[in-house]
Amino acid sequence: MSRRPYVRPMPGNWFMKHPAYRFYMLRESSCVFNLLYCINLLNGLFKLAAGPDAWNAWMTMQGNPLMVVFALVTLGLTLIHTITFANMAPRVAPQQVRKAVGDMPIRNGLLGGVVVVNIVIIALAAMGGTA
Amino acid sequence: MTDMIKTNDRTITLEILRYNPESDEAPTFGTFEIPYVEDWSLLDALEYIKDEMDSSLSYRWSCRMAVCGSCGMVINGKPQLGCETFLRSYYPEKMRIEPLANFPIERDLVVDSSDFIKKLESVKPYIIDAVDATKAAPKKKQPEKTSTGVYKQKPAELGLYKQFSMCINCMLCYSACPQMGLNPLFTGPAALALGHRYNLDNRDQGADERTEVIQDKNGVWSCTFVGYCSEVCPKNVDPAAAINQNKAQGAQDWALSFLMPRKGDK
Amino acid sequence: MQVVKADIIVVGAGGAGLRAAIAAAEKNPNLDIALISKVYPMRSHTVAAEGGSAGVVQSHDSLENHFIDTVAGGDWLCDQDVVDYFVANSTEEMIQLEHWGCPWSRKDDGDVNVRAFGGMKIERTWFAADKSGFHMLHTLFQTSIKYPNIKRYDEFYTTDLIIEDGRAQGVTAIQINSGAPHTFLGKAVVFATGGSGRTFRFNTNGAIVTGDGHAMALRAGATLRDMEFVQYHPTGLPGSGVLMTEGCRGEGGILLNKDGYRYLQDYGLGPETPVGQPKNKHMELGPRDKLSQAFWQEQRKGRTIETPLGDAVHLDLRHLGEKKLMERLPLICSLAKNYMGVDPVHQPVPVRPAVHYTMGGIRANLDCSTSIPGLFAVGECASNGMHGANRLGSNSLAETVVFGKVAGESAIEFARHATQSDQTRLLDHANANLDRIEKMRNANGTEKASHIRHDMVKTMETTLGIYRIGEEMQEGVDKITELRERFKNVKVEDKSKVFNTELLQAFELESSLTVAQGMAIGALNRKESRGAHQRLDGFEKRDDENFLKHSLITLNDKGEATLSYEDVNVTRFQPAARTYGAAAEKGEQK
Amino acid sequence: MSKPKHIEPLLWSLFGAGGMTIAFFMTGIILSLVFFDASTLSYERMHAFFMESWIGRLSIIVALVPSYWGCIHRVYHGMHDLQIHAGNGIKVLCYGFAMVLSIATVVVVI
Repeated sequence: MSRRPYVRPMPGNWFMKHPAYRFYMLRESSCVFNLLYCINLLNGLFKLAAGPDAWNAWMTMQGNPLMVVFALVTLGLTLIHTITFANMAPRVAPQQVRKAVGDMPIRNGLLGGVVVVNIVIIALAAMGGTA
Repeated sequence: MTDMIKTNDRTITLEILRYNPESDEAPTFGTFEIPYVEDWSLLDALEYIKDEMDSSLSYRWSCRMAVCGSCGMVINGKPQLGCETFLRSYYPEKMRIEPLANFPIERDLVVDSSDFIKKLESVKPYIIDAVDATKAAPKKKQPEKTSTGVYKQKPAELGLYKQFSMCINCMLCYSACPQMGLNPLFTGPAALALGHRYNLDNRDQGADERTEVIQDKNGVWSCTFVGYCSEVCPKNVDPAAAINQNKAQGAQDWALSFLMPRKGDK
Repeated sequence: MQVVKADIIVVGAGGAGLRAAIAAAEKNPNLDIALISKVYPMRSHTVAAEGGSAGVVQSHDSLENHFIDTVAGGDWLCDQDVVDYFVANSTEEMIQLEHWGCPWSRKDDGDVNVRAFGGMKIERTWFAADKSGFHMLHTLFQTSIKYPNIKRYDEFYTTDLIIEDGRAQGVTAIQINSGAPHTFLGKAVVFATGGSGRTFRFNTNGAIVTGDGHAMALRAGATLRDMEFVQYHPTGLPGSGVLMTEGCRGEGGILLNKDGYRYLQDYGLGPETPVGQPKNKHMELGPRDKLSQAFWQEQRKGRTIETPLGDAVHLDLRHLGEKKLMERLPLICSLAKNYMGVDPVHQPVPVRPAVHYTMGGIRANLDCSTSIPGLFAVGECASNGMHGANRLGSNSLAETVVFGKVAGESAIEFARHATQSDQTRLLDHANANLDRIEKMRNANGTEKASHIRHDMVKTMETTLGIYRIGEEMQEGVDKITELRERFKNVKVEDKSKVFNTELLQAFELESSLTVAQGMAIGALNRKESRGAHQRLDGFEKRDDENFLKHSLITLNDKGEATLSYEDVNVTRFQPAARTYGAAAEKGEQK
Repeated sequence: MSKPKHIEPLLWSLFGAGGMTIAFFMTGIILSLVFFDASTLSYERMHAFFMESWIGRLSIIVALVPSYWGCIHRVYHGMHDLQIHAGNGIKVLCYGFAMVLSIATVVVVI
């Protein structure tokens, strides 16, 4: 048999080889930051349950410059996640729905909802200051 | 071909991954400097090399109009059809041409696509009508026939699956999919999209028979929605959508099988 | 050498080959069918057909209409029994394809839609947007997967037939990926190997359309028929030859010369029809031969448009509007953009005639049998007399399935009665064929095959064009004979086994040269003008008295092509003047 | 429908829900915590909402629980991308961790 098909190995750093893959890994990396941030929030809940001192200490920690940097990085990745999530959502929707509604309305509807909900969250949070 | 070359001395450099299993241990790049002709597609350039410079160069091609799906190759890192890639898009930069990724290289730009064909066949890509459907009672009603004798299919019903019927089996999406490289058992974008095409056809009753392959671990669940498959698709088939619609369907069916356990146990 | 045994062997897995295999598999699920193709089935050139496939379906249409259009379109060189069978069975095949899942374009009520096509009196062309061949081929390929007794041998290049006891009983082939020689033994062989448009330089055909089947059949003693009739499609893109479907004109596209004038009205196709209101068998909906000839005349008068890629006329689709173009002709739009940089929505598309189809082929009967018992031929490689001297658009896709089914069933029927000859003798034959493969691989002459090919395609283009002259055709015959001599001294540089495409190209060139010679000899000796064969040297008229005849090419003992003629089967439709446009209407009123 | 032989559909559903909750809630939460301090997000107000009101407690569970699963699902698949072919042990560890976080969240607000 003269055949000797050559199988190229998948390079360990395949995700660095192409912009599409780099962006994919960036998108996926958001989960690590979001997970850590969620654990931070869970910790905050425990502190909230523990009493005012613990809560205030946790709140002070949130203002720590390192923590702010971490929060902002998480925020950036969350935005990337949010936009890609909205872009992909119509393509996960059942084909019947997708054809009836159209990709852009699904995507924009989702993004619109995201904006409204987040404004409500910030508004609710801010109400303590004005009250 | 040669008589198309205008009298000027502009040239373009092509680096082509070469591999002859009978003499080479591993693939290496070969460099060809060829006349630059503005109208030439990459296929024209490869034909020039084969006819005038190195007759041993191997690659697949036929229709030169982006419909037969033979000439998929990786050009400067991107999976593309050689016939609709033009030298003018790269000139004066050089072009780097490799065989499709995630396939064994048979020789030069020719890859071994037998595994791809097996996967294509595995999704039962044909109409399974009420008579043929053996696994479960059909969920859909067989459409009525028109006076012509064909099954009624309104434009909207045709539109439902049409996009997924456009696949030319060029395998660019397999080259674009990193999960394909990470898990060679993955059924892959084109084959799954083809299965989806039949599932969405109102004449078909075979969705249950395709479930085993489509909902397998190596079926849609091996996909992480990188999405590059749809980006490189020359026919806008959007296999990523086909796959992820099936994940949603699979999740729904999974939940239903708990709520109504008997339904699945025919 | 590996030996594969099957009951029937189908060579070629395009529309016709796949349909034959499916028909055979359905007819007898216990018989083994070996389906051999030099490419994966979905790469076959059926894939490139755009416009559609004919089948009478409207209530105001009739089989008789389709029959008349086809026979008149073929300039009466059609076998009328074959055409009768064809028109009576094509609709059924279109419906069968629909049941197999072919996504035919639909009307709002869910019934299939049909479009107008050149030379057809009433709309009867079933279409799947402008990818009809693509969808038909993929439907057939995917359906074929259903049948376990169809065993495919993809990427096997068939080199020769095995004839024993005067019957076709197998083929020899090279497995392309390993270079390993294979012998396929069966009781019947179906050739569905496609056309030979690649013998010409400027053509709409894929690389694989090299006439392999024609040449193999001829070498094995079969007869080729009507090879001089080569169809020029009037609308190919300059340079590449990429096809702009006749569906463009069926939908209402118009052809303009450099003055923006619809020149077709000057060539017996008028009167001018209003833009956007195409009228069957008028103007742009005339047959392909007439339209290509009109281009040639315009070019001679200096009224074509000069482009960097040669003279052209404009195919104007702008008035159809973006919506209709995207719905009906999406492929055309993307092809024009990619290959010409022209957007049909906003600009007219430069087009010119390009070689498209070989009407002639392996002489076959209504049941697809050939002059060699056990060998059946179907599709573009065959000449069962369907297309006569000029094929109507959308008749060939239908032909692949109508006669594909016939071929498959005929072969099964033949195989049922046939017994295989003594195997050692068959293998002796096979070994002789395999020697030929090794001889070709080791060919160490001085001629470069690619250069012979370049010379061949140029010769064919200049001497056997849309209009032909005796002297030039003689030159063509001489030149092709000379090239065949040169080929004997060819060099195949690549001696390797795996995917040796240089070796395959050498075989293909050998086939093309054989076919080219048949075309040239047939043309030179047909001293009349009929359909796609038009002469300018004193034979401008059709001559039914002397040439209402099929030309036949066979090889003699020395391997030289010899020419003879046979009568045409004319049943009820006697030859008459072939007219289109107003003249045809006048004729009908009479 | 034939019964799936793996629970990937369930995990994927949770992942999808997590993707959704992160998109819908996380930006607002992060921004609030970056810009407001304890004077705005006072212990009393936060405790009253998240620990006492039904709506507050429910919204915490809705926002956080799917997010854990979504993130951990992607971490697990991300290992595959990095060609760390984790066995079943790691898989159990990953999703077990998500389970622990989920239970902790429910426990703390109830």
